[in-house]
Amino acid sequence: MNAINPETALRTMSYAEAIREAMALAMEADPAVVLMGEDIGVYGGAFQVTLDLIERFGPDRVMDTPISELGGAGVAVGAALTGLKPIYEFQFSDFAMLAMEQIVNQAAKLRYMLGGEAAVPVVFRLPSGSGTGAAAQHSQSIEAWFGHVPGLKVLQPSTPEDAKGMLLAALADPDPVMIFEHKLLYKTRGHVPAGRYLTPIGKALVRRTGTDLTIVAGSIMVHRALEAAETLVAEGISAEVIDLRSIRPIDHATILASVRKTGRLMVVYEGVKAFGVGAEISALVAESDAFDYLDAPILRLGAADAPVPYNPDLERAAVPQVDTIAAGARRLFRREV
Amino acid sequence: MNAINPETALRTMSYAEAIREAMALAMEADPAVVLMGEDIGVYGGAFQVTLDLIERFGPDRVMDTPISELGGAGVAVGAALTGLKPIYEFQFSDFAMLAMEQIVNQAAKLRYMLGGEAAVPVVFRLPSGSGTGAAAQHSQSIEAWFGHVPGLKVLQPSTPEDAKGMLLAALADPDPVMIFEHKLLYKTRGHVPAGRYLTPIGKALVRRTGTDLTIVAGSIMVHRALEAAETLVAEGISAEVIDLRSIRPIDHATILASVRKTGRLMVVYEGVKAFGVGAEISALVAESDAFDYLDAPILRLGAADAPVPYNPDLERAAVPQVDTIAAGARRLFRREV
Amino acid sequence: MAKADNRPFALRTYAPEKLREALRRMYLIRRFEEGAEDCYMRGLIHGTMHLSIGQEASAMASCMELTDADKITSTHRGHGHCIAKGANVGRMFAEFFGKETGYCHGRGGSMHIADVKTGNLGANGIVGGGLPIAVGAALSAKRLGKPDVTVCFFGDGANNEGAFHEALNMAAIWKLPVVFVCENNRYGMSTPASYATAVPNISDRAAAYAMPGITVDGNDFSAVAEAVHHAIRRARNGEGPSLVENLTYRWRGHSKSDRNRYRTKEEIEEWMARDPIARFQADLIAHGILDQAGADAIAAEAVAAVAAGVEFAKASPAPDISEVTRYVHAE
Amino acid sequence: MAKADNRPFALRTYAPEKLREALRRMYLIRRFEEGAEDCYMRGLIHGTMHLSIGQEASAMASCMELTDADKITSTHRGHGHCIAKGANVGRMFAEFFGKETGYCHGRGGSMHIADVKTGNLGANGIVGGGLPIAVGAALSAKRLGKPDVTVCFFGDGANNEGAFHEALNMAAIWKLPVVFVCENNRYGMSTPASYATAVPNISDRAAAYAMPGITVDGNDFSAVAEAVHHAIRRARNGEGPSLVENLTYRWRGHSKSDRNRYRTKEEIEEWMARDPIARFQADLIAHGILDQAGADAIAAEAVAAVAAGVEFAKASPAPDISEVTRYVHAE
Ligand SMILES: Cc1ncc(C[n+]2csc(CCOP(=O)(O)OP(=O)(O)O)c2C)c(N)n1
Ligand SMILES: Cc1ncc(C[n+]2csc(CCOP(=O)(O)OP(=O)(O)O)c2C)c(N)n1
Ligand SMILES: [Mg+2]
Ligand SMILES: [Mg+2]
Repeated sequence: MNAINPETALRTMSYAEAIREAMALAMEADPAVVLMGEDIGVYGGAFQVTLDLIERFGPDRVMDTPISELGGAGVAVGAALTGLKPIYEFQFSDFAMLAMEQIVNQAAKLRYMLGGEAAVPVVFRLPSGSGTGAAAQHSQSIEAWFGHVPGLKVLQPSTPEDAKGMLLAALADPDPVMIFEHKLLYKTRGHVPAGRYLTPIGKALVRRTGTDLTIVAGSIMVHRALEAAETLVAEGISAEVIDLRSIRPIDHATILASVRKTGRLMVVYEGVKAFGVGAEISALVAESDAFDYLDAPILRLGAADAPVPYNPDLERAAVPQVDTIAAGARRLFRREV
Repeated sequence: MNAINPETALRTMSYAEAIREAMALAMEADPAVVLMGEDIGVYGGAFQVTLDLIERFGPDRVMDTPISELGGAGVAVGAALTGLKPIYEFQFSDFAMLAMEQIVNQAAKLRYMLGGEAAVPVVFRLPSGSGTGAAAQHSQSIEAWFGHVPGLKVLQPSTPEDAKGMLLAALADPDPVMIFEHKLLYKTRGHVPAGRYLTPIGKALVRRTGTDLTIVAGSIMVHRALEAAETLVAEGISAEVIDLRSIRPIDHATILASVRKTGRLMVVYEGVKAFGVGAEISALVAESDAFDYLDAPILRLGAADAPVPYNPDLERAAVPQVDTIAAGARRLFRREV
Repeated sequence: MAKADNRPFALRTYAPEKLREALRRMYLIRRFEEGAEDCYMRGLIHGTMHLSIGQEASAMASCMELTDADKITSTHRGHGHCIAKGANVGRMFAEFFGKETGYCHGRGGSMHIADVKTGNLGANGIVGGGLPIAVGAALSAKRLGKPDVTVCFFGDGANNEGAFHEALNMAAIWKLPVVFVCENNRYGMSTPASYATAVPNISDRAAAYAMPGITVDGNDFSAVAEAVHHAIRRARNGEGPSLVENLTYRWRGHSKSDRNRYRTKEEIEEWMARDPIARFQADLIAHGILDQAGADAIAAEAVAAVAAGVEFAKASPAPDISEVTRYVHAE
Repeated sequence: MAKADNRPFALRTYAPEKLREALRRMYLIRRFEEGAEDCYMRGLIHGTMHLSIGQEASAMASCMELTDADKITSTHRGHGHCIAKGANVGRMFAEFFGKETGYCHGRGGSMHIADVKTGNLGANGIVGGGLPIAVGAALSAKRLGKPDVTVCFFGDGANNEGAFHEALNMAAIWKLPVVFVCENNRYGMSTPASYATAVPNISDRAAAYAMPGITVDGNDFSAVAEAVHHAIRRARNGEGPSLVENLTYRWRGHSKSDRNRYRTKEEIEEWMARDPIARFQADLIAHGILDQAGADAIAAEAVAAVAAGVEFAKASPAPDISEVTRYVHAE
């Protein structure tokens, strides 16, 4: 962050560094921004996202919390209600289950319950997803739950650029925002613009244009879908890949426009298939006029109906991979779903 | 329960009484069955479901728990793991948010994480839904979340008969089961067979046959859908109403068969529309061969995108009612969705 | 040497007007809740409500030294805290009636009533839900360099929630300016504190967080005021949190659906004989801060304010039905 | 009068074979974890693991009086508990290797390892997750009229979770046969207990649940055994739960990704000098329960068992990839 010339067109950094840069920028600009979470201080966070920030901003603004997720999230909510802008890191998104009360009953609802007389500008960061061999309690993808909760905004950046821009957008938002960060993305690198910029909340992004098939994917699945799309070219299938950067709100318009064009839809996500992100996208299309443009059933590729297994081969088999995505696309053309 | 002749064909009782009868039968038959929950003893439970059971079975089997939902649910999980069959009552389903950790990370996953070497035969009962003027933190319908959790079974009986049969089936099941009971149903009455019978888990039920439209609804929405179906008769619309008694597993076969017949589908539920039960049902149909039989988009009627409001008119407006269901059906025939 | 002042703490500490205002607010709480109960019986209010009648000293004496910049977090049994902190009963009734003029514009009702402008961050439908929020408010004050304290009300039942433990521990390790006020009315709904809580006094648990804990007669205005006074001073001095336990009693059932199967008529009557309002008023009269006529005037004023509040609420407009999703997000 | 027995508690209480078996298991824990670490370095094991090297006395001495019918709940740092309770290291390695012969048939891995048949209800990936589960197991024993006790292991970090509070309170009010064993290794991941916990000793919190609490040198086998012995007797007598805090230290980092930025080399070396195995072995030799040759044989046996365990694991079949959803539900 220090030695990089902001004029340079292609600043490359990792997803974790991009998030860190966003936090540092926000903390420099606004003394109300504080970081809270377990081991985010000298340890730098379980995934090293907050590394060295305690040295720069001190322990009053980079607060290690006890292992108390309900209380920690609740303190962040109370602080947000009264003038601070806390970014609370759940060490793993799985542990948000201990804080559902404060996230869902309090943060999401306070403005409404109080008739608009209060605001809870808190940001929750949630390292998420499988692929690390950490098994069932450290590998979940539970973002779909929060799509079901009015009052929240729910984001899932897939690139370093968006990771930074979405965190800054979340901080600029007057309401609670949850950001799901895939653990396997932390070390992936990409261009990240310098300075402060906001990635709009609630906007999907067409990452690849195509004519035959729409693939809606989020987070790490964007990359797998893009890779699968390349392999499909040789087979004459032109896939459009939409990055579902925001789960709540959802960008209907971008998805429906694409489906009207391609006539085929596949949704790829890492959460359990049933009641996941795919269900919502599928239903949005099935209840819209885009329904009339569909030439094939809507395919959902989500995780197997099981907790995330430890064995690495099982773990890989449990969630969509490049080959299963490509296979899914092929099925849509043979109409065997 | 005492004075009723088991031979009588039409035993009528309330939904709450039916649940109580199921618990009493199970407790008589199996000393391992214990009840746990807040104020379920002398108070009889917030909705009087456990009334007088402490007098019959004593405080060792009808255990008032401190106000400690995470711990209480966890104690039930640990007890289930080691020989008891606890029925844990959340006073309101909203409070299950305090216990998501034990429900989702522990109960649902233990058998799997332990490679089949352990079982958690716990039953969670969750009074649910709006309509009581209790506002945002006491009126939620969060059952869809648990549809997303492998390892759980998730039920929502709509009648006294099913409320009894499903609770007995849940107790007979070796794995964790969650039963969502709508608060407004507790006082509704209906026929309840005597003795022990099991309502199969995972089976939907066609409550009304029809030819033009399939309405899938659960819990209290079944009754509203049936009433709406009657009003539609005069308009020449013959609606089939399917009672979605089980959210996990879902009975694909019954739903798809109906849609193949009627060509139209509407899903009615009390949870927030987005990422709710309707999304899953819609997606199941849209990814199946029944897709080819659809003559109209799939309509979802769920709750407004807001916490449940206090004002009674707003509260009523926030969730599907008989008139909005009927209007939804009409829209499906005009194709204006 | 000056003559020792043997008057109760509150009487020797607060100005007469302030004491009379405290009495007025206690009457206002009582009459407000009776009024709400009456409206409920007459079908004007739906849902449920949790009345704090009998607990007025705890609410009022805990708020004596709070400014509008100081915060409170309240509970499902929060009308008393709300009025003690300075809310307007008309807007409270309007909220109960579900009106747009209510504190929550009809969206919250009794269980979510708040008045952020007077520092009341809100009642809470979740037992224990306010505990971490209060700690967060105290954190804000400390980080933003403000002298504000937060008083966190909670019940005996709430003390068995994990949130209690996590909140008190964090408040202690960060030495935050928060006062935990436990209103121990002997029951969490139907469950006796003596059954549900492993220790005799909830203040015994303060030691687990290395903070001072004290149990006082919660129906003795001055005893509560004194305990909270010391706790607030500690908080404002940067010495950290304290736990004050007010032993009190609710005269009414837990909520409107309570069939009272868990306590005896005798017990209720015994506690009604320890009316905190009558006791405080008698003290004020005994020490010449008030005469009977003055007391009667204060009581009458409360009656009038409540009546006017009900009228205001009745006359207020209901929310527009089309605005069911309004206030979910910033506009 | 008989001559006073001045030997440490454990040595005068347990039979020599039992003590030698304890030493054997402590060596087995150490060698097992070193072996696991080695396999991890060589890429044979994926994921992460939390090693308890340096904490062997706490695990073993806490399990001295447990039968297979007695239960333990363990933590993410659970290998020691598992071996102390009687698990087979071959099946443990097989689990780490993700094999079908592993304790969890390859589905669980290090963080979920369990051996229900020897009463180990499992490690737990959720800090504090095992606390209410242990109370539930104790409830089962009491309700089903069994004499079994449950030993609940947890860390200093876990003591700040709400689950700790709720679990200890319920165990206390119901007088359940459970022993809470806090392994205070001074850090929760990187966070010092002295920072995160408001009281100096975690056992200070026992008073908040009206249960006995004691802090002992967790690297002193006999001290742990004695404290747990009394707690278990209390539990079996129906007198309820206890809290035992074992002060100890992990020599390795928190997990495989720990870069050790939060503690000094000196501190680590200081604690390595207090090796609980060497200390226990020296005690056994000093009191004639073992000679050096016997000790060497035990140590060698552990090495051999670990080597055999690794071989078993390597040779075992992996789960069938098509069986990813197997074991979700009863078959
Ligand atoms: C988390 C949660 N659990 C349970 C309830 C239901 N409930 C509402 S008030 C109450 C009793 C609370 O007792 P206490 O804290 O002593 O307050 P009191 O009602 O006595 O003022 C209960 C169980 C709730 N609202 N929230
Ligand atoms: C609920 C929860 N929060 C956080 C974590 C991440 N985590 C795993 S172990 C650990 C530290 C636990 O400390 P302690 O209880 O002292 O056990 P130790 O690791 O020292 O043995 C943390 C923070 C977790 N697994 N679960
Ligand atoms: Mg109480
Ligand atoms: Mg530790």
